[in-house]
Amino acid sequence: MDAIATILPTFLAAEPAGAHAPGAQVGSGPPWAILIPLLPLLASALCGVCAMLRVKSKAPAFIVVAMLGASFLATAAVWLQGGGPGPMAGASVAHGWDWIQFAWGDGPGQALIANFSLYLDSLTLLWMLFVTGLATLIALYASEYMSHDVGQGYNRFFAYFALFVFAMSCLVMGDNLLMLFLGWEGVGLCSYLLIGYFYKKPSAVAAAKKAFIVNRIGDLGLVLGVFTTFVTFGTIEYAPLFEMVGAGVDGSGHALHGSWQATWIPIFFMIGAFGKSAQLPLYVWLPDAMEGPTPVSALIHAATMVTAGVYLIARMYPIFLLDDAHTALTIVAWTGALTALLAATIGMAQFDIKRIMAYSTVSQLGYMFAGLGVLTTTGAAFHVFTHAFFKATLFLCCGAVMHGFAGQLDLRKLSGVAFMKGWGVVGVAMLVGCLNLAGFPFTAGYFSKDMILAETFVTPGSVIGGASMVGWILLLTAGLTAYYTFRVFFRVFVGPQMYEPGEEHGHAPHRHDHGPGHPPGHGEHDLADARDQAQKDEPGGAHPHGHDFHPHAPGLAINAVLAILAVASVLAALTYFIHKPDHGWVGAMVHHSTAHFGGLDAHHGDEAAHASHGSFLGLDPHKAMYYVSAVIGMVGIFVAWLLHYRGRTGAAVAPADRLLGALGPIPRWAQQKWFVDELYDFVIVKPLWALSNVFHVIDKLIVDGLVNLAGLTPRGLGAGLRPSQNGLLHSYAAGMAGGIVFILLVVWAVS
Amino acid sequence: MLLATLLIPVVAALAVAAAPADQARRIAGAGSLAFFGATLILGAMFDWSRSAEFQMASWFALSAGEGGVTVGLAVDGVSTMLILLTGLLAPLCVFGSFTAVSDRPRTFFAWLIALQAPMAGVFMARDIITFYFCFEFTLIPMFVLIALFGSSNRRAASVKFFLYTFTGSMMTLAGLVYIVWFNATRLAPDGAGAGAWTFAIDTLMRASRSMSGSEQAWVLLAMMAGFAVKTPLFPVHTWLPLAHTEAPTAGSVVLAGVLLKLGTYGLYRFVLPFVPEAVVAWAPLIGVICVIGILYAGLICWVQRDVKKLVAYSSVSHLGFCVLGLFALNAVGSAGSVLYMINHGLSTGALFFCIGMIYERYHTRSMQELGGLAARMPVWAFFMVFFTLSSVGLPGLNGFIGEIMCLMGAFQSGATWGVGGTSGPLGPWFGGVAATGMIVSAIYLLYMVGKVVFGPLKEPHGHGGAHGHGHGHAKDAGAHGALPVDLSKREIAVLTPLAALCLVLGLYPVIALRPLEAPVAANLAAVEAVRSVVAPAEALAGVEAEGAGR
Amino acid sequence: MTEKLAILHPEIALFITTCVVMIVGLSRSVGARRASAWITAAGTLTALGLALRSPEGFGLLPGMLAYAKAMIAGVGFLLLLVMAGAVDRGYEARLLRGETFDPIRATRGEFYAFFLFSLMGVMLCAGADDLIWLFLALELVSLPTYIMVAISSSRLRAQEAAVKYFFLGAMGAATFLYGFALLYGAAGTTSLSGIATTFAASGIGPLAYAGLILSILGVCFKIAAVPMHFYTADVYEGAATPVSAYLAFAPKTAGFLALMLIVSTVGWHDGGLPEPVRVTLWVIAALTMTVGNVLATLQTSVKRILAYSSVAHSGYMLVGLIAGPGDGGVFQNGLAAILFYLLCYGVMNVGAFAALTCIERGQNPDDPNDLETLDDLKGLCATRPLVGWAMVLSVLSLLGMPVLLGFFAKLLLFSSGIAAGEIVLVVVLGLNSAIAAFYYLRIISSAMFETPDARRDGGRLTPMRGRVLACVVSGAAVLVLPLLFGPLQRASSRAVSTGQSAAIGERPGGTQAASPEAGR
Amino acid sequence: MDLATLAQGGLLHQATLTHYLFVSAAMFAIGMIGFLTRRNLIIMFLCTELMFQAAGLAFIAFGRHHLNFSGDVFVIFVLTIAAAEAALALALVVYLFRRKETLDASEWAELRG
Repeated sequence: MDAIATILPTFLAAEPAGAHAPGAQVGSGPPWAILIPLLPLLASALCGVCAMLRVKSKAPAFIVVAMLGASFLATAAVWLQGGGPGPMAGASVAHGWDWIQFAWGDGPGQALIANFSLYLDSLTLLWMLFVTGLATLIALYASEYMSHDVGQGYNRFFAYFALFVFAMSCLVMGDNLLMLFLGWEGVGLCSYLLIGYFYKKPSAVAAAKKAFIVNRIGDLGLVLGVFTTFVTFGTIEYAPLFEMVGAGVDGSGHALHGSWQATWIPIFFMIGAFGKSAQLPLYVWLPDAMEGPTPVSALIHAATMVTAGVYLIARMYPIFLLDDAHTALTIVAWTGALTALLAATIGMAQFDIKRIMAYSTVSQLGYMFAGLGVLTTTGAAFHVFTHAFFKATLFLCCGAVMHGFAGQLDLRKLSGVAFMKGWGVVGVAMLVGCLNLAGFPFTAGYFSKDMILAETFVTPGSVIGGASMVGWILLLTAGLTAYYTFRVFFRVFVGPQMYEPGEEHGHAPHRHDHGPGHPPGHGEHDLADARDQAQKDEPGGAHPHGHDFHPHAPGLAINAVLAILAVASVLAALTYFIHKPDHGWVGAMVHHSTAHFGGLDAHHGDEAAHASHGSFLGLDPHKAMYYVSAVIGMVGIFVAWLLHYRGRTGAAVAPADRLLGALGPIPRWAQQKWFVDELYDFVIVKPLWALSNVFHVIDKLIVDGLVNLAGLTPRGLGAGLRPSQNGLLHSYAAGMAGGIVFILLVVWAVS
Repeated sequence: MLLATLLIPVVAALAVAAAPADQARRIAGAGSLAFFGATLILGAMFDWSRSAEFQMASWFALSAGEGGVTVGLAVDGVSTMLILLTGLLAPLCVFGSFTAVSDRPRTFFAWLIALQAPMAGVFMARDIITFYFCFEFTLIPMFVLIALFGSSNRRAASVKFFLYTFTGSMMTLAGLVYIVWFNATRLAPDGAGAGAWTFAIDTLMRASRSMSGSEQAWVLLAMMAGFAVKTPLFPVHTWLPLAHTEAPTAGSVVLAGVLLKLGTYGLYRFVLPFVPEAVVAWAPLIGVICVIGILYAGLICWVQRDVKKLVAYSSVSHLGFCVLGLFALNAVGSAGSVLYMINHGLSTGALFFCIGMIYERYHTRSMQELGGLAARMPVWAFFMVFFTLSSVGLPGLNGFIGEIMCLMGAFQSGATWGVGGTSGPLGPWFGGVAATGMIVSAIYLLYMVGKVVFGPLKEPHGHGGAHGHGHGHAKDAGAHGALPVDLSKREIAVLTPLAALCLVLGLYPVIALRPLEAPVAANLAAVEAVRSVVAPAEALAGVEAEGAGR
Repeated sequence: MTEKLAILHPEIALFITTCVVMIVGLSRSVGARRASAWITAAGTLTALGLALRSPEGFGLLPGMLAYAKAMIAGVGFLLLLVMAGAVDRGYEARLLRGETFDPIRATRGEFYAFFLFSLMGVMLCAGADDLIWLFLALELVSLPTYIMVAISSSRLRAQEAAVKYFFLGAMGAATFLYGFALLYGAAGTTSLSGIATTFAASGIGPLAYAGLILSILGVCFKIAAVPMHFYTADVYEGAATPVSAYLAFAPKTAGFLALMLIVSTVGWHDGGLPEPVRVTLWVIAALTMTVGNVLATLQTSVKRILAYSSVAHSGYMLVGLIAGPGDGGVFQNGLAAILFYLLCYGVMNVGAFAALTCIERGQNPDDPNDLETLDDLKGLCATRPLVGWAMVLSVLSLLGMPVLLGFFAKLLLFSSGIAAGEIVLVVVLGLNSAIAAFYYLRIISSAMFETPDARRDGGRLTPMRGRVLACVVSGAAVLVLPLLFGPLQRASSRAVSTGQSAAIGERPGGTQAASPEAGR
Repeated sequence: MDLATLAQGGLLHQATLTHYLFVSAAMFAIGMIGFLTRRNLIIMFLCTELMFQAAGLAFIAFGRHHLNFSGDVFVIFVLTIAAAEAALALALVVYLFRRKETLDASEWAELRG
C-alpha cells in the first residue's frame, strides 16, 4: 500500500509548468490523501471485475468494506497528521492529477484550472470522517442485507455503493468547484443507479429518474454559480478563491460588497444546495428515493449525500457572507424552516415507516438549512453530524424490519417487534435513534437541534429577516418530529406482538429483488414464473399472519452495525462537551475552516453587535432553549404515547384513529403529501409534455413541412409547365414565338 | 503520410469491391484497421507541442502555373484529433456491422470504407478545393448506405439527406468561390493574393477578412447554408432524424460520429477566421438559434417513440451546444466546441451502436415494444447506460468537459464585468438559458433509459418472453444471425474502446485540452482583432501587416 | 493562301472523308460499306490531329480554333463510337435481303456523311468571322441532323421527332437569319470584327440591339434554351439514342460558339455586357435552367430526363456567356468556362446516352429497344456492372459531384459568374443544381439500388462494342480528366483570351498576354 | 396613295429603307403567323421560306443602304440554303406522308410531356 501511495500520485501528478501553485497560506497536503477517493473507486472497479467474472459470492462486499475501511483510516491519518484529533491548523491541497487545464492568456482569470486535487481542512475532514466511517459500517450491514442477491445484483450494488463513496469524497474533498461538481453529479448518478436498483419495478425506475432530474434542476443553479464565480474571481480553486473572498475583492481587486455578484453567486449555490438536500421546492424526489435498498437510503438519502447541500453552503459560506443584505441566507433560513414544517406534517400522516424516515430526513435537513441561514454553520454542521448517526441507525433499523418481515413497512401491520425473539438489538437501536430524532434531553440530537433553535433567536431580525419566526416554526416542528418519531416506535416496536409479512413473502425466500442475479434466460424464466404464480395465488398480498411465515431476525452483521451505530449516536452527544469554547468538537472543526462565521461582532462591527442580539421571550436563547426544546420534545413523545400506545390492542387500530374524524380531510391531505407531486405534475410536467408534443408537431408540420414544400416546388412547377410540352408542333411554335416576344418586351421594359 | 492515410480507405474499398463476397468482411476489417493504424501513426508523428501549426503539409499540383489547381493537405491539433476520431470509428463500424449486414456485404463494406477517405480529407484539407471535394463526396457513400441498407423508408430518407445537404453546400460553394474571386481581384494590390487565383485556405483567410461588412455577412450566410444544414442546426435539422432512423447502424454511427462534425468543423475552420466581422455581428443571432435548438430539439426528444429518432434529435440538441460554444468566440467556447465534436462522436456513435445491437436482435426500435432489457441483456444495459450518462454530460465522463466548456464559453463571452470574462457577443443569458438544456437532456435520456433498459421486461412478439423459455430464445436468436441473447464478444469489443475513451477523456481531459490551447487561439485571432474595439486601428493594422507579410 | 487554309485543315480532312464515305457507301459490296465506319473514324481522328495543330485564326476569338475543333473532333469520335453501325439496323437488314429500298432512308455511307458534314459545320462555327460564314456553318450543322433524326430509326416516333425538329429548326433559323439581317443593317458589314469595330466606334443602336436579340434567340434553338427549347425532349426521345446523344452535343456546341462570337461583337466592357443583351441572356439563362430542371423532375423516361437536363445545362453555360472573359484570368473567364463545360458536358453526356444504348432488348435483334425508362435501368449496376457504373459516374458528373469532371466545369461557371458580379444568377445556378440532383438521383437509385423487375426482359449486351467502349471511356474520363483540369482549363482559357485585345478592346487592368503559341 | 401612283413606279424611287424594312418585317410576320396557324406541313414549310425571304429582303435593302455587296452575297447564300432546305423538306414530307397518309402536322403528337 505504501508503494502505491508513493508511486500513484507521482505517476499521475507530473506537475506541469504553469500549473496552479497553491496560495500562500495553503500548504501542500500529503499526496497519499488522494487515496481517500481512489480506494473506493478501486473497490468499485474491482466489483465491476467481479461482475464481469460473474462472481457469485460475497467477495464484492468484503472488497468494499475493506477498501472503505482503508479509506476511513486514510482520512483519519490525514486528520491526525494535520493536528488531530482536534481541528486542523489550516488548509492544504493534495494534488492528484491535472484534470481540466485550459489557458488562453497569462493574466489573472485567463485560465480555467480544475485539477483533481484535494482541499484538506477541518470542514472537509469532518465530513469525510463520518462519510467514510458510516459508509464502511453500512457496507458491512449491506453485506448481509443484500445477501439474497448474491451474484450479479450483489456485484452491481457494491460497485455503485463504492462509486458513491468515491463521488462523495470528490464532492467533499475537491479543491475546486468543478471537482465539487464532479462529485455532486457523481453522487446524483449513484443515487440514481441505487434508487433504480430494483430496476424492474416501474416505481423504482420512476423514482430514480425523478431524483436525477430534480437534482439536475438544482445542478443548474450550481453550474451558474460556478460560472459566475469564475467570471467574477477568475478562478474556481478554493485556495485563491477564499483568499479573495476573505479580502472582499473580486479577481481584479474591486470590492465586492454591495455588488450583484455578492447577492447572486450565493443564490445560485443555494439553488444547487436545495436540489441536493431536498429543500422546498425541490424536496419531492427524496421520499420517492426510498425505492432503493435500505442501506442506500441510510447512507445516501439520510446520512451523507443529502447533506452535500449543507456542505456546499458551509464551504461557500465566505461568499454567502459577502452579501451585506444576506438575501441568500435569509431565503435559506426560511426555506429550511418551511421545509422542516411541511415535511414534518407529511411525515405525521404516513404509514410507511421508511417514508416517515424519509420525510423526517427532509425535515431535519430543513433544520440544518435554517441553521445555516441564521448564521450558525456550527449548529448546522453539528446537526449534520449527529443526524448522520442517528438517522442511519433509524434507517438501518427500518431496513432490518423490512428484511425480516418480507418487505413489510406499513406501521399498521406490525407491532411489538422489539420484543420478538432476536429483535432486541434492533429495538434498542431504534429507541436510541428515536430519542435522538425527537430531541430527548441529553441525546446528540437534542444538543444539535438546540444549537440551531437557540441561534434562530440569537440572530437579530435585522440581519436575517424573520429569524425568530424561523425559530418558532422550528420549535413547532420539533414537537411534531417527536410525535411522528415515536408514533413509529410505539406502533411498530412496542405493544402487542403481531405482524403481517410483506408482499415479498411466499416465493424465493426473503427475496426483495428480481435483480439479474442469474445468467439471462435461465433464472429469468424461473423468476418470471414464480412471479406469475405469486400473482395468481396471492392477489393483493395482504394475508393473515401465521401463513407459514416466520420473521427473519437480523444476523450478526446487521446487529453489530446497529449496535455500533446506536453507541455512536449516543457518543456523538459527548463531542458537544469537548472543545467547549467552540461549541464542541464539531464546532471546533468548523471554526477552523472557511465556514467559520466569526460572529456578528466580527462581521458587523462592534457598534451593531450587542444592540441587535436577540432574545427568546426576554431570556438568553442559549439557556432557555435547553428547557424549552426538552419540554417540547417530551410533549411530542407523550402525545404519541397517548395516541399510539395507550390501550392499543392490535396493529392496525390505534387510539389516534378516533381523532381522525375531528380533523376532517386534513390527515388525508397530509398523507397525500399535500398534493405537491400532483401540483408539480399539473403545473410543470404536463405543460412541458404538452409543449414538447406541440414542438414535435411543429417540427413535423411546419419546420419539416416547409422543407418538403420547398422540395415539392420544383415538381409543382414542373407539373405546371408540363402542358406546354403537349407534343403539338404548332403549339411549340407558338411557344417559341411567344417567348421571343416576351423576351423582347422584357428587354424593352428593362432598358 | 496524409495522402497515404487518405488512400488506404480508397484502396481498401476497391479491394473489398473486387474481393469475393465472403471475404468482404475480412478485407474491410483489415482495411479499416490499417486506416486506424495510419491515423494513429499520424497522431504519433504530429508534433503536439506545436499544435497550432499545420504540419506534415503536402501540396500537390493538379497542374502548375496559372489556373492550375494546387491541393494541399496538412493538419493542426484540431484536425488531428478529429482524424483520430474518424480513424477510431472506422474499424468499429466495420466490426460492428459484421452480422447486421448479410445482403450484399461487398457493397456495404466497400462504401463504408470508402466513406472514411473524404471524411478524413475534410479535416486535412488546406485548400478549398480539397475541402469541398471531400465535404461533398461524403454524400455519395452515405447516400448509398442509407438507400441500400436502411430500413423501410430508406429511399425517401436518403434522397432528403442528399438533396438537403447538397442544396446547402451549393450555397457554401458560392460563398467560398466568392472569397476566391475576392482574393484574386478585389484585394488591394499589395494584398495577399491580388490577381492570383488560389484556393489555399491560408491566403484566402487573410484576404476574406478585408471584405466589407456586408460582403462578409453574405458570405457568412452562404457558408452557414451549407454548414448549418450539415451540423445540423435548428431549423434546418429535419433531414437528420429521418436519415438516422433509416440508416443502417454503421451509417448512423458514422453520420453522428463524424459526418455531422464536418459541419461544425466547417464553422470552426472557415466561418470564424474567414468572416470575423460578420461573425461578431451575427453571433448573437446564431447563439439564439442554438439555444432555441437545444431546448426545442431536446423537448422533441422526449416525445419520441423510436429510440433511434430520440437519439437523432438529441444530436440536434447537442450540436446546439457545440455551435453555441463556437460562437461564443472565445477560447473556452471554441475548445469546448472542438471537444464536444469528439465527445459527441464517441458517445452518440456508441449509443447508435447500442441501439443497432437491439435492432439486430428484435427488429424494432419502438419504446412501446421494448422495455426492461437490462434483465435480458445486462452487459448491453451497462454500456447503454454508460453512454447515455456520457451523453447527459456526467462529470467524469467525456461529455461533461465539452458541455461545460461550451456553456462556460457562452457565459463568459461578453461578461466583461469580471476578470474571468472575455469579450464576446453572447453572455450569461446565453450560457444560463442553454444550461437548462442540461436538465432537458437528463429528462429525455433518462426517460429513454427508464423505458428501454429498466422497468419490466418487454419484448416484441415472437421474441424472448413470448416463447417462454430462455433457451428457446437463444436458439431463436441464433436463427436471426448467430447472435447471443446478450452482447457477443465482438460487440463488446466494439463498445469497449469507446467506453474506455469516454472514461479517459472524462478523467484526464488535459491530454486533449492542452493541445487545443494554441490552435484555438490562432483560430480566434481574426475575431479578436475585429472585436478589440478598444484599439480597432491597431488590431486591423496587425491583420493587414499579417496579410502583407505573405 | 496555303497558310490561311491551314485553319481549315480539320474541316478539309472531314470533307475529304465525307466524299470518300459517300462513295464507299454506295458500293455494292457489304464489306466496303461496312468499312465506311472505319473510314469515318479515321477521318475524325485525322481531323482531331489536325485540329490540335490549328494555327490562330482571325476574327473575334481567333485563338479558339485548336481547342474548339479538337474538342469537337474528340467528342465527335466518341459519338461516332456510339453511332457506328447503329443506324436503323432493321431497315439495313431488310435492305440487304433486298426487301426494300427507300431513297430517303440512306444506308450507312450517307449517314456517316451527314454526321461528318454536321461535325464539319460545328468546326466551321469556331472559325467564323462573318455572318455569312456563321449562317452557313450553323445550317451545315443542322440540315444533316434533320436527316439523321429521320433515318435513325424506322419507328414512327423518329419521324415525328424529325418533323418537329425540322420545322421548328427552320423557324429558329429564320429568326437568327432575320437577326443577322438587322445586325448587318445596323453595322453595314457582315464581318463580325467589323461589326465589333463599328459598335465600339459609334455605339449600339436599337436596330443593332433588335438584331442581336433576335440572333441570340434564334441561336438559342441550337442550344435548346428557353424559349426555343420545346422540341428538345420530343426530339431526343424520338430519335434513336445515339442520335440523341449527338443532338445533345453538336448543335449545342455550334450554338454556343455562335453565341460567343455574336455576343463578342458588343463585348464585355467594364460593366459587363450592354444592358439589353445582358438582360436577354440573364432571363434566358435563369429560365432555361429552371424550366429544364423542373420539367426533368417529372419524367420517367431517362432519355427525356437527359433531354431536359441538356436544356438545363445550356442555362448553366449561359452564365459563362454573361460573365464574359473577365480580365482573362482562368477562373473568371466565362467564355473559357463555356468551352471547358462543353467538353465536359460532351464527355459525360456521351457516357449517359451510350449506357442506354449498350443494352438491347426486345424480340427482334434487328430492331432492338434501348434502355429507356427508369424502370429499365433497375439493377443495371448489378447486372451489367461496367455499363452501370459508367452510367452512374456520368450522371454523377452531370450532377456536378466533386471529384468528377462535372464539378470542375460547374466550378468555373461559379467563379466566372461571381467574378462578373452575377451573384443572384449564381445562386439560381446553385439552387438549380440542387433541383437537378433530385432527378439525377432517381437515375442513380434505379441503376444502383433497385432490383431488376423479374418480368422484364433483362436484355443483352449490344453486339456493337463501340457503344460499350464509348460508355466505358466516358465513364473513365469523368474520373480521370479532372487530373488534367489544369491543362484543359488553361487551354480553354487561352482559346478565348487571345482575341480579346481585338474584341474586347480597352480593358483596364491589363490582360493576360496571349502567348505566341496559344492554341497549341 | 392609290395603285396608280404605285404603278408609276415613282414611289419605288422614293421608297426608303424604312419601307423595305416594313415590308420585310411584314413578310416575316406573315410567315410566322402562317406557320403558327396552318396545319399543312407543306404550307408551314412555305411559311418558313417566307420568313427566310423576309430576311433576304432586309439584306438587300440594307446592302443598298450601306452601298456594299455583303447583303447581296448573303442573299445568294440564303437562297442556296433555302433551296437545300426545300429539297430536304419535300423529301421529308413525302416520307412522312407515306407513313401516315396525311400532311396534318397535328397528327404527329405522340411524343409529349
